[in-house]
Amino acid sequence: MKLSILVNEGPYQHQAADSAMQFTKAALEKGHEIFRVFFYNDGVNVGTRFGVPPQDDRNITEQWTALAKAHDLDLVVCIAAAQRRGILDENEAKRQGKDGNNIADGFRISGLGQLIEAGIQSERMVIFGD
Amino acid sequence: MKLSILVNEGPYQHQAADSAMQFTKAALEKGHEIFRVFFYNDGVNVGTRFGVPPQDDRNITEQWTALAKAHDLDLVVCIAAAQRRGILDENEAKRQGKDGNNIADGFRISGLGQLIEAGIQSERMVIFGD
Amino acid sequence: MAMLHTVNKSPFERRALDSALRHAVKGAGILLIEDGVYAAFDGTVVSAKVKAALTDHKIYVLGPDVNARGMTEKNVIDGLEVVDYGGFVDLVTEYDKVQAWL
Amino acid sequence: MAMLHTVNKSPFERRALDSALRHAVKGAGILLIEDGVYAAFDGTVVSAKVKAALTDHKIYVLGPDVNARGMTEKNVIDGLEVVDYGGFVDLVTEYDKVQAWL
Amino acid sequence: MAEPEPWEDDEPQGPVRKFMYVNRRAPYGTIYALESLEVVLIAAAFEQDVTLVFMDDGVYQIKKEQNTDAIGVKNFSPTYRALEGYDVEKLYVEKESLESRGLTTDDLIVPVQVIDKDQVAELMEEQEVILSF
Amino acid sequence: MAEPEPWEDDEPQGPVRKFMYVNRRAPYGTIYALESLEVVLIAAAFEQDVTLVFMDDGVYQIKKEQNTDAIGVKNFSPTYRALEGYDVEKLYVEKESLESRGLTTDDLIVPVQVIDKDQVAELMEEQEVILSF
Repeated sequence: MKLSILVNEGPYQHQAADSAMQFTKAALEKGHEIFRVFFYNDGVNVGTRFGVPPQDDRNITEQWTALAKAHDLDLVVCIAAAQRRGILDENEAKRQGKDGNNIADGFRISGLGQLIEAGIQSERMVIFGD
Repeated sequence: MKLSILVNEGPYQHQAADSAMQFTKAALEKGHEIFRVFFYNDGVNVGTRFGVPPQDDRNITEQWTALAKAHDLDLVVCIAAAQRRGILDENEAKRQGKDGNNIADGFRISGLGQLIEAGIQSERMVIFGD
Repeated sequence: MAMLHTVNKSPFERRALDSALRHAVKGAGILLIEDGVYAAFDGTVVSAKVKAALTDHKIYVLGPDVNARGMTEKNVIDGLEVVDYGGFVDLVTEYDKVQAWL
Repeated sequence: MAMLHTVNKSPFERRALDSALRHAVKGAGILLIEDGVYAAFDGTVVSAKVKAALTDHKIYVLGPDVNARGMTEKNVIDGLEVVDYGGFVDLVTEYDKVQAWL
Repeated sequence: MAEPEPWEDDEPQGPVRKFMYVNRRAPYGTIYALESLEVVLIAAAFEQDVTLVFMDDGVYQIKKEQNTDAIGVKNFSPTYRALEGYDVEKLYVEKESLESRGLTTDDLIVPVQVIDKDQVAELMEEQEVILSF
Repeated sequence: MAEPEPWEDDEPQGPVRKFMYVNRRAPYGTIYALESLEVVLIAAAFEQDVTLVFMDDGVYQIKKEQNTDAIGVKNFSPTYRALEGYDVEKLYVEKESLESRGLTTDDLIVPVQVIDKDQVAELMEEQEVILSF
């Protein structure tokens, strides 16, 4: 079945991004297709490459990057939510006149239309938040 | 009176950083001393300079930067919480082997001891969170 | 098949479970995840409410979240079904749609 | 003077206000801010609880948060005191210490 | 993005899907109300079948006379009035949620249909995609 | 940082202050339990008078036999056992919170003193700094 995932909270503060990761892995193992993982609200903060969690804990962003590489996942960070919270890719940094960017490998920044498209295209939308 | 403020949530997602800002302004207007504003948990995300909120809304980080300049405030971002969430200054970026930093003007990264010191030194500690 | 309602909040602190139960039609499923799993345990002040809901609903609880919180299947109210993440995925596909009571 | 308890959660969704009231000694103050101000309005299912608490506590509500939520002083339960941010600061200094029921 | 997408032809349910936005949180204390509204506005361009339901603390989102000057946060409640212009016209409010908060439809900034909790439950079951934030 | 700081001499209450950490949230669903514990550990070096109270869902923080393998999150509950080594020995649990969750002290990973809600209230009033996350 074709599934999409929505993540509404940032990494570590809430379990949402962890639960979404475990769910996505299990869905892939069962042979389902993940059409898209959309990061909204504070969920956009999952997409920073600047995080350095303690060595004995998981690195949520790197887990998503690795999963995306292994399964060619489409990880989309909402542009409007990302602007509010300071998640930038090279393009956005240029457009906003910022002197750097922090988007992690495997994530792309795009519009809310991508969430609606996921809703239309997927047979199920599963939401993880606070 | 000597006051300290603790902010436990990031900008925009929760009102905490806004409430803390209004409270701090009012305290300064009344002639109180703000010993320190400490940003913990997702509160560290207030300290990013990469945010670009919509033009008709407030920029919480810039408000703090301006208030810190006007009143010589000590805005401290917890180093451990900042590492988890990807808030870096130049030093931290070097130490962690990251290719950039995103700390905003007027904020400094330091240890949790600064929170305890604020608790010892201040006559009141006021906490804003979720 | 009806809807699957997911609840991820502690029933002692939030009203998400109450809201979910108030809006779940007969035959709808309830899946407890994250801090929502605290509703699944027997001997608490909310156990009776959950047992009563079993009349109209299948109620599931996510095992990994149960174990993380120091509990096992033995603590779970009789009649609730413990699932793993694979089971969570199966429920999502078996029910018609999913509604998250955030 | 006793403690000032701040409550920033909606009484309809969270139990923070209940917890604060259970742990406030006679003479302690309660200050409602952010979504906590919803407890301050008359004519709701929680108004009676708040009125009862006035016997043992001074209860304050932050005006700016009241207005933001489409309410005015007229909606506030009689006996509650509406304060602005300056009043919030005064309460913090007048009471011995502050406890936030996050 | 408003043009029909190629994959819409493959949709078993046809190109138009029933989207419901569930609004259960108060405004300003958290951003969910605002960012949910931002999704609704973008979604309008996709010409889907959109329904909004306000229940629990979500009914406060559409309370009249919000004045945010003194908290320094943008008042976004007038935007609910703009929804009609985007052909978003199915706005439902749960009766029980209104009543337990001492509110009536006179307190609300937009015209809505008031339905009870069982009708909300049925309405949800009719949807294809339910978005909650 | 563990050395006495110059400003401690100016403290009207003397160099040692009464700090209370209020733990009201369940572990893992949110980070507050873990990051509160991290503050307690750092604070130990400051040799203040430290009290921890576990109430509401916070009592679940010290539930025995937490096993987080399948959620992929670090199990930090053993760290509560280390508190004694840092001379953090005043651990209180609220009786009503335990009972309403069907728990007893046998379920807890560390020795605690069980006190009722009125005793919790009195204990709070005795503190100088109350930290909650």
